[in-house]
Amino acid sequence: MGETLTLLFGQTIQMFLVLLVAPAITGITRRTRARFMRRQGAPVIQPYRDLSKLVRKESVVAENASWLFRSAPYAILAFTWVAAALVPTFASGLMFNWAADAVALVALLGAARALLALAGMDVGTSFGGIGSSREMMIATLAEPAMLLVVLTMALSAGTTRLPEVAEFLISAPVTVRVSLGLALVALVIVALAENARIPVDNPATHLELTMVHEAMVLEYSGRHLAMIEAAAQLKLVLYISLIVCLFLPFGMAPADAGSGAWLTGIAAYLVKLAFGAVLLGVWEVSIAKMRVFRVGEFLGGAFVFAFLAILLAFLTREVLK
Amino acid sequence: MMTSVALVIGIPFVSATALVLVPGYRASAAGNVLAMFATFISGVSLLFVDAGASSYFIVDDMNILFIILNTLVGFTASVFSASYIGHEIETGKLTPLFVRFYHAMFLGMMGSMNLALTANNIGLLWVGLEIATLITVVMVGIYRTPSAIEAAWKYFILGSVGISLAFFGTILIYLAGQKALGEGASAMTWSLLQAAAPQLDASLLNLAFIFLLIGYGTKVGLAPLHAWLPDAHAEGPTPISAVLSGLLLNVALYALLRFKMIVSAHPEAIDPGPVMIVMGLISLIFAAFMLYQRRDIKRLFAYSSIEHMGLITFAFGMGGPLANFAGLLHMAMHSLTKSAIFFAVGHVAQAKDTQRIAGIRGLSVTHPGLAIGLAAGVFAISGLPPFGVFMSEFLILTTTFARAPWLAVLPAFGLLVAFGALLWRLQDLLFGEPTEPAHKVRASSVPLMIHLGLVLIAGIYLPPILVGWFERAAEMLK
Amino acid sequence: MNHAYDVSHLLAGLMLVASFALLYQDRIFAVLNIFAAQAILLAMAVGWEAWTQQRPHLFITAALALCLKGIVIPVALHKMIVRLGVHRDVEQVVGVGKTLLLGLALTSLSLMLVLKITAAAESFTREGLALALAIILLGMLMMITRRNAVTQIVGFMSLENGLILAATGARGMPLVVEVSVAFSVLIALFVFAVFVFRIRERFDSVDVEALENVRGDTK
Amino acid sequence: MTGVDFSAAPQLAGLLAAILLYGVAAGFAAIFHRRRGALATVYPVCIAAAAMAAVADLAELIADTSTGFRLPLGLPIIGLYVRLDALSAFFGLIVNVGVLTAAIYGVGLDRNRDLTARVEPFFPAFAVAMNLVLLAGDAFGFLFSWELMSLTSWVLVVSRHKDADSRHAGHVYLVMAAIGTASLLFAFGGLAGAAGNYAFDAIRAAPPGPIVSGLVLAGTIFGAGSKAGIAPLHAWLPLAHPAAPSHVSALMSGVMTKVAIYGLIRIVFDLLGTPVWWWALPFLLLGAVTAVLGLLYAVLDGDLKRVLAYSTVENIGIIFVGLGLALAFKASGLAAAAAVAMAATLLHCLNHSWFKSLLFLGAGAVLHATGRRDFGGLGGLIHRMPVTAALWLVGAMSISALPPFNGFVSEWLLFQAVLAGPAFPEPVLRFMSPAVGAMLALAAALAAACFVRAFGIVYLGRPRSSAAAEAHETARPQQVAMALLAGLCLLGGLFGGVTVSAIQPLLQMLAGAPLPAAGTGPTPFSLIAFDAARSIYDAPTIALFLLISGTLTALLVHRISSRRTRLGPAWDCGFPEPSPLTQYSASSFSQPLRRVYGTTLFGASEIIDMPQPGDSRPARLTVRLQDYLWELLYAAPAAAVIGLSERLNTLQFLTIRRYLMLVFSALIVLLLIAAVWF
Repeated sequence: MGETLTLLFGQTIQMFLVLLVAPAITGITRRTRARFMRRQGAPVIQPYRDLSKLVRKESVVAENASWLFRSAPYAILAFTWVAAALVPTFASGLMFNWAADAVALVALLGAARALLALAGMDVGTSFGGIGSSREMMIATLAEPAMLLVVLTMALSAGTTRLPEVAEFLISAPVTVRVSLGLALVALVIVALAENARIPVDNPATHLELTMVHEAMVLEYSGRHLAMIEAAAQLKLVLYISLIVCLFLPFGMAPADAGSGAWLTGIAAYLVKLAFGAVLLGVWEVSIAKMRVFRVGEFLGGAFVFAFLAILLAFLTREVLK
Repeated sequence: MMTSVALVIGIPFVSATALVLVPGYRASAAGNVLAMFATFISGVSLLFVDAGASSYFIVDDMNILFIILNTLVGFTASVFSASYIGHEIETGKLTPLFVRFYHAMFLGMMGSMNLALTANNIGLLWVGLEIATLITVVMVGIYRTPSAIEAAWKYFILGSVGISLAFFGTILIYLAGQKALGEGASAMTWSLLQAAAPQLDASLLNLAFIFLLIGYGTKVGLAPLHAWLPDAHAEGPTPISAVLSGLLLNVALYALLRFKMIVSAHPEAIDPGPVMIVMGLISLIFAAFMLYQRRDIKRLFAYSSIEHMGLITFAFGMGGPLANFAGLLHMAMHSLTKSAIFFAVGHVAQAKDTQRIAGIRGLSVTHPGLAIGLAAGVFAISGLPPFGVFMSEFLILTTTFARAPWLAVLPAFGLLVAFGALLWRLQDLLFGEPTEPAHKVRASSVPLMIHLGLVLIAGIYLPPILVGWFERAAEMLK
Repeated sequence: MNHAYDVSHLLAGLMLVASFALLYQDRIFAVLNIFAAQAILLAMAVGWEAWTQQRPHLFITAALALCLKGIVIPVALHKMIVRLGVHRDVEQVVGVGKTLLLGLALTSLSLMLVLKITAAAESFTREGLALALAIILLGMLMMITRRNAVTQIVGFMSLENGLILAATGARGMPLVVEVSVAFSVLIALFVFAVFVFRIRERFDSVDVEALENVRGDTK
Repeated sequence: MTGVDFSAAPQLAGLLAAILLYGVAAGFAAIFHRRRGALATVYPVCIAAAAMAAVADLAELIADTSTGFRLPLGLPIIGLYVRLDALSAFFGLIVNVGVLTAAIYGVGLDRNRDLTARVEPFFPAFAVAMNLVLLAGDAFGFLFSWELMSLTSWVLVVSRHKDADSRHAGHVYLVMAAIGTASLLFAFGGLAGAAGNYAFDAIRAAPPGPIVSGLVLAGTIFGAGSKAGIAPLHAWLPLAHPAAPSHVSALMSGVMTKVAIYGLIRIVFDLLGTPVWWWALPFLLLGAVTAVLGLLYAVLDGDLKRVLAYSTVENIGIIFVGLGLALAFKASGLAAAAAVAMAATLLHCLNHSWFKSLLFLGAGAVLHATGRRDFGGLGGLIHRMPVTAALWLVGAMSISALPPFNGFVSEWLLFQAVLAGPAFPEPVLRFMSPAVGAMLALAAALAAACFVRAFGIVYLGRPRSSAAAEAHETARPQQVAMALLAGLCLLGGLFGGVTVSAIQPLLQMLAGAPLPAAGTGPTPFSLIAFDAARSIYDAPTIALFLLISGTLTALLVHRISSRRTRLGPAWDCGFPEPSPLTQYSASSFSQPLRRVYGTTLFGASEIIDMPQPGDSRPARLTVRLQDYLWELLYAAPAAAVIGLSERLNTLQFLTIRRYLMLVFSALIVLLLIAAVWF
């Protein structure tokens, strides 16, 4: 009984941990970029301030906005949050992460994206439409790639349950695997696209015609915008933790380890997150954004990598086992 | 047996001569209906006499069904004529005198067809078919319009050539039988010939079969001997088109089958199968393509008759119990359905004052009942359920595929091409903005309903007695 | 008995020659005369058969052939041509030379076919049948190589002659047959006449081509 | 056994009674088709019959008492077999639930505007035909009802007979149906053999040899596949389904295609004997291609109902992939994996029938409210028809395979099956399964894009036409019908595990093994493939999480935030355009996708006509797409047939002499043959 309680506790920790740490990660990335641009840059906690400011401000809603426009932000945040809560972060084998597996994870993110795109079209402005259509086009390339990546993982681990995959990667002998390497490349590309990062999109842009994600949320303000922002930050965390837990899983507390191991796990996790955020910042300042219609080729590359990865995984599986 | 056969043949001929003398076309129409009803009854009475063969006549499982079918369709057609031809007088296409002759000739034609069906003497069989042909020639030309006369002339010339070839074939059969059965009538008696088939002269049989195939094939309307058929159907009075398609073609095919039995009973003689398969397929596919270019509604269905005769010939060419069964069933179903379609077409033509498909639109709005009848007929003839043709086509195609998969593709192809055309035309006729004029339909629709009803029932339930005939006949056909 | 066979064979051969003459001839009256001659030959052949086979009823057929085809029909057609003013020379679709060559080919084909018949069969069955078949095929050839309605009718009737020759040649074939033949020929003539006159009512010539201008299924 | 003791088989009895009731309704409507009052009773009767039949099917599915009897009808000697087993019952459930909702929708139809007299007699007849296909126990009965199904639905397709498009659709539809039936005839011919064993039991007793079974497989895939709408035999589907009245479209798309799948399963998994691994290849190839192609068509099309029809094509592709995997696993002796694949297939049949019916009914409501089907004339309907919009959103999310709705359940199972691919002994299959997986993933993403587009253009934004601006919410019965389906979509999504446990016997029968029982998972509702350690999907828990986190955030925000909300004009970067035409249109939405996918597959090209400065005419953008499949496989053969018929038609206009020549030459040819041969 106490067992279950601790597990439940752990699960709760993870849920709120990701939520709390998310703005900081964005902050770190921004800060890094600023520094590399020789700017002072906003402090790391700036995103927290922004969120609280937005929540307090009144929100302006277009007359012809529908109930969907108002309720979408909450749903989007909920979907993203749950997804983030399912990814193994500081410990595997938490109480509820059996509830969904890799496939479900992708689907949850897909649901959030679909709702966001719909919200973008609700008011009936041209920019909303631009954003939604481009977002969905990107998704048609990114989502399959993502799915193939997680399937590759699942394949090499022999299960689609993420904690077990992590477990497998922790325990497995450290051998160079081409398929996993390719998968990593694909996953990174997808992560960039999904989080509206350079070169696919520019989170800091104010040039409407180049916007994708920003264009969709153009009509949002106040608390609704806060939800959207929070969701975006959560998503970033989710992807980084997915990458790190799959490709550098050291320090993660194994399932049977008690709450003592968790502390070290959390510490390791936070370090890894910060590291990832910094890397992202560096990457973003060192490359330029590409035209929207070249994104297709860029993500097509991700799809190809992912496909090669799963193909190799299929053909070499019995060798591994 | 003799008495009912005598009745089946006698009633029409006698009443025909009587009708020539009867003044007034209404009376003659009534007489026609009455006589055909009596014939039908006597035809049915054949069920209760035991089968047998005299030197001139024969009643066996092979022909009893066709006799009954013949008399039945003849009866319904006479009912239809009675109301239809009356309308023709009102519109001035015919004079009362011609109508009187029409009814007389109708009876004569029916009588001669019955003669052909009941004949055991192959000469008699030939005579019966010829009289029927010659009478229909006159009836096709009865409207005396240039196109009608051309049609009749075409029919006449091709028909008489067919006659002569068939007769030469008959002589050859006699010569083939002469040695085994001795000189005289016995060498022309079908049942004896069939019994003695293995002793006959093979090469004479081959020659004979070729001439009979071409001769009677002309009547059946197999391509490329079909040329008379579409025009004769299109230009003659609609009841005659119904009888031509529904009965005369069947009778001719029946004659051909009788000879096929003899030939295929001989071990050395040619196997009629391949020849019939080839001619059948040619007719089927050729007619299917011709359907697309038809502008005249009666010619359309005339070509569909060619198509189905082709399919039936193909089935008998395949042989075997299932295919023969299917062929016989298809003959029966086709004659019922096709005559029903021509009844419907007659209604349409009278309702719209035209036979041109382009002039007929939106029947389903103006004449719903008629539209349903026509649609039912077309779907029935295209082998869609719940009609009887579906069963025969089901059997033909499945058994062909089971025995020769690649051969089965051809008839299926032909049928599908034909269906495409028929459906296309049907939709043109039924749907869209209705065209003017739209008279009320006068002619009786009872015959149509009777036929479609029978076809519908046959599609769901075949009575065992019928199945019994078919099976035994299929057995005789090998 | 042997010369009996020779004579019938001779007559049949002469009929075949007549058929060739029909194919050769291109003037309409000459065609009619040759046809009459062929009919008379047929009558003689049938008569001879009647006598040798001791089947007197065949004389009826002979008489029929003689009167009807030998005299009545040619005369009737002659009158008709005069009255309708059909142009006298027969347009031929295929040249005479080719036609005759085709005729020879058909004759040899019929011989080839009949020679396959077992020698056991009666002697007539072979040669006589060959000749009759040849006459029939030549009649058809004539029908399809001539444009003129009258000559087509003549072709058809010479085909009929071949039939009757075969029928009478077949020993002991019941009378039914001759009667039916005569019957059908009568009907044929009757209907022909009807049509010829109808056609006269409608068209200016008996030329079959004139009939074709009413097309079956014009667009 | 001619007689049957119905007390022993109450399910069959109930089903037959229901069919009889349908029949009565049809006949009644046919007789009194002029009387409005009489016609008004048709749909209620159908509802009763459908409910009855659905209950009977459900009972049979659970009890699995496969009963049947023989009637002295149909083919002579062989007779007509009627048989009800779990498979028929499962698809019967699909059929009758579909009919039920469609009939409820029909109750609300407006008799003054919709031509119902042509529809109402044939709606129940259509239902009868579909039920009979499932009950048929012999080849004749099967094809008989199969054709009847095509025929009745044809009447419904051409019910708007004055519109040339629906006539064309009807023609293409029925001809394609006939072609399909012909190839099924061949298939059954091969199964029955020369002896003519047309009864299914007889066929099972003596399955055909390897070559014949190959032919039969080809015939079946062609015949049933064309009815289901597998590419490239799909072309009739986007013509015919939209042409019919919407509740009939729902039946045709949601239900009739499943009847075709039933035929496929019945023949390939039941009658054709033990499978060989290569049988799976056509299924996998066709399925994968169809899934992607169907959606590309859908995402580029501009007509609401046609988009739905194309998405049906896509889903049929997914089902084909499932069947192929099941077949391959079964042939390779991997029963557990086969069970997963089969479960995915069956569940997808069920789910698709629900959300596709829902979407078509919604489309019908829109069509009725605005009179428009083209995206160009719609928009903003979420304000005028909120209920329809909400329910349609559920359908859209389900069909896009988004949790927690039912579409995702089958999708999830299918991916689990794909992941078992490495176990295949044959390299070909081992290579194909990841490829198929990739195609499926692509299809899933495209589906989301397609339906975001559809929903966004139709219901969101501002109305693009006055008709859309004055739209009215649809009638109550329609709402009830859609709500019913939406509820099913949600429940099916939450309790997929329960559904699976209901079809366990069916899986045992078709795949040779059941799925692991639901009890072995952490919660009784969790859906388990292979075993609990390997993959679980527990929808209720996830839904609970969503609920908690959603409410938590809502509460949190509302506690700390000022709840002030101001309504203002849309901002749009400071340039809010008054005209709704400045919104993103359907074609502009699909432009990026068109650029990425369309250029090669559809030869997509854009022509921009930009007027000179000072010229007042508007600039135009015209998009041209080419349907190569149609041109190649449909237009070209049709043209060939017509051309050939024109050539042959000269034979109608020869002179008598030439006709004689034909006869003569036929005779000579035969004589020559005789002279040479014999």
